Amino acid sequence: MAIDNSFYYIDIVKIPIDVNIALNFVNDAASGSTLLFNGTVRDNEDGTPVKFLYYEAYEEMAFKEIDKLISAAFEKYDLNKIAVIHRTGKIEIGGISISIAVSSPHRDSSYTASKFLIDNIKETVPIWKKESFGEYEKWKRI
Amino acid sequence: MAIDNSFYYIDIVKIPIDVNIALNFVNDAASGSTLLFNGTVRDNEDGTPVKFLYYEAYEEMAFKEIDKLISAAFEKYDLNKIAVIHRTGKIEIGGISISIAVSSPHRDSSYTASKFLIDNIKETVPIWKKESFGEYEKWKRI
Amino acid sequence: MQIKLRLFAAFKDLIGKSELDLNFKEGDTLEDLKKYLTTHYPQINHLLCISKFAVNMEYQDCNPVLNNNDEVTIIMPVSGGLK
Amino acid sequence: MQIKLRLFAAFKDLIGKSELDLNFKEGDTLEDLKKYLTTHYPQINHLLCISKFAVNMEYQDCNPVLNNNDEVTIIMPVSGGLK
Repeated sequence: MAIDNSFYYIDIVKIPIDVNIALNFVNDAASGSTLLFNGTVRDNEDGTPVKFLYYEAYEEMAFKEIDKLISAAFEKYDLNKIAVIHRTGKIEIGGISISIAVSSPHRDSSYTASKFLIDNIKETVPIWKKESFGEYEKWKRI
Repeated sequence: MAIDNSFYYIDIVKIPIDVNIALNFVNDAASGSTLLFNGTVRDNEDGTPVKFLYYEAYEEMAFKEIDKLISAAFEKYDLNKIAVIHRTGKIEIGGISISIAVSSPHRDSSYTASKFLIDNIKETVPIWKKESFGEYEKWKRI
Repeated sequence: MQIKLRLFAAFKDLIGKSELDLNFKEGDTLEDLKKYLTTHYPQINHLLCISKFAVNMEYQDCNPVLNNNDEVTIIMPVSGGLK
Repeated sequence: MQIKLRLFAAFKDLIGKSELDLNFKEGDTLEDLKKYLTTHYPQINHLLCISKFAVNMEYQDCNPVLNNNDEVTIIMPVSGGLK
């Protein structure tokens, strides 16, 4: 199900994310910089204790939207490779919900592109999370 | 030799960096964001092919300077944990020379703090690299 | 014509299904579908007015005419949903 | 008094040693040490003028008086060195 070509890799997985898949994919002899962002499940939301999160994706569209953002990132920034992996289902506290790895010749592009990707993924990609507070639950966009 | 307390971890190693040590160290239930920067050996320097790099550190002072920068980062940004590992000796193309992992409640602090750390480490920490171009060599500060 | 409505997150929970097969007549638009939902599923009204819609996996800003076999999805915005 | 000069990177290569034990007299400063190096190791002059110095692992902006058993290090700047 993963989109996998020479320059970028996208996957949505139901099992714990293996960050080494993302890191190995973007590892590149022409790169001086690699940046890995992991979104992780926090034990509280504005101070209210969180039990766990449950993620749900409109998968086909999520792939398409991530693909668009990756293309935009390659156009805007001097990058070599990009890998984006999102997890769905129940994730415990401390678990990784999303990993974004980018590599670039120089580090500035890694930082700006990684930030661009996570900010826009949260803006447009149809994935939701249900926060479980124990007594009640609440759906949010990622 | 590593400096290792509850909040930060510093090491200078002669063997390949295991990024999982840095990632596991900063993993934190109160964090929603983890960022790992890897500085890697590029196969060229401004277009000239590079064979490999050789890193040398004034270790005792490097620990002290990294320690200062970590304290400054904790003061400036809302962070939970920081890990910095630098490698010395010969590193082949694609190998990691430095890993910086940070974790924070929200992602903005991860990005600004990670950038602050790598920019300033390159500014003040006494570690040098010898670029081997095959026919000649050149020393640089990291 | 047949329209498939896919439901995720709060919409799936509130309606109790992950998709609905709906019948519309030629020329009906996304607004007609929204009106249908408002009438038949009042429990989602508080979220519907702040949600975006995708038709065949593309976000829609305007009010497109629907076509047979279109796949429509309600994209819940930043936050909201169950109690 | 005894001063230990630690040499790294280009300085180690150009002088051929990783440290030097040097003798200075009471009251001598970092500038006196630099003059000594300029005279005895002219091969490092092109780098010396652009380098920083650390005494006991602290960068020095001024010209401190040296003390017995101080550890001095030449911190090569951004780039430079061997051919």
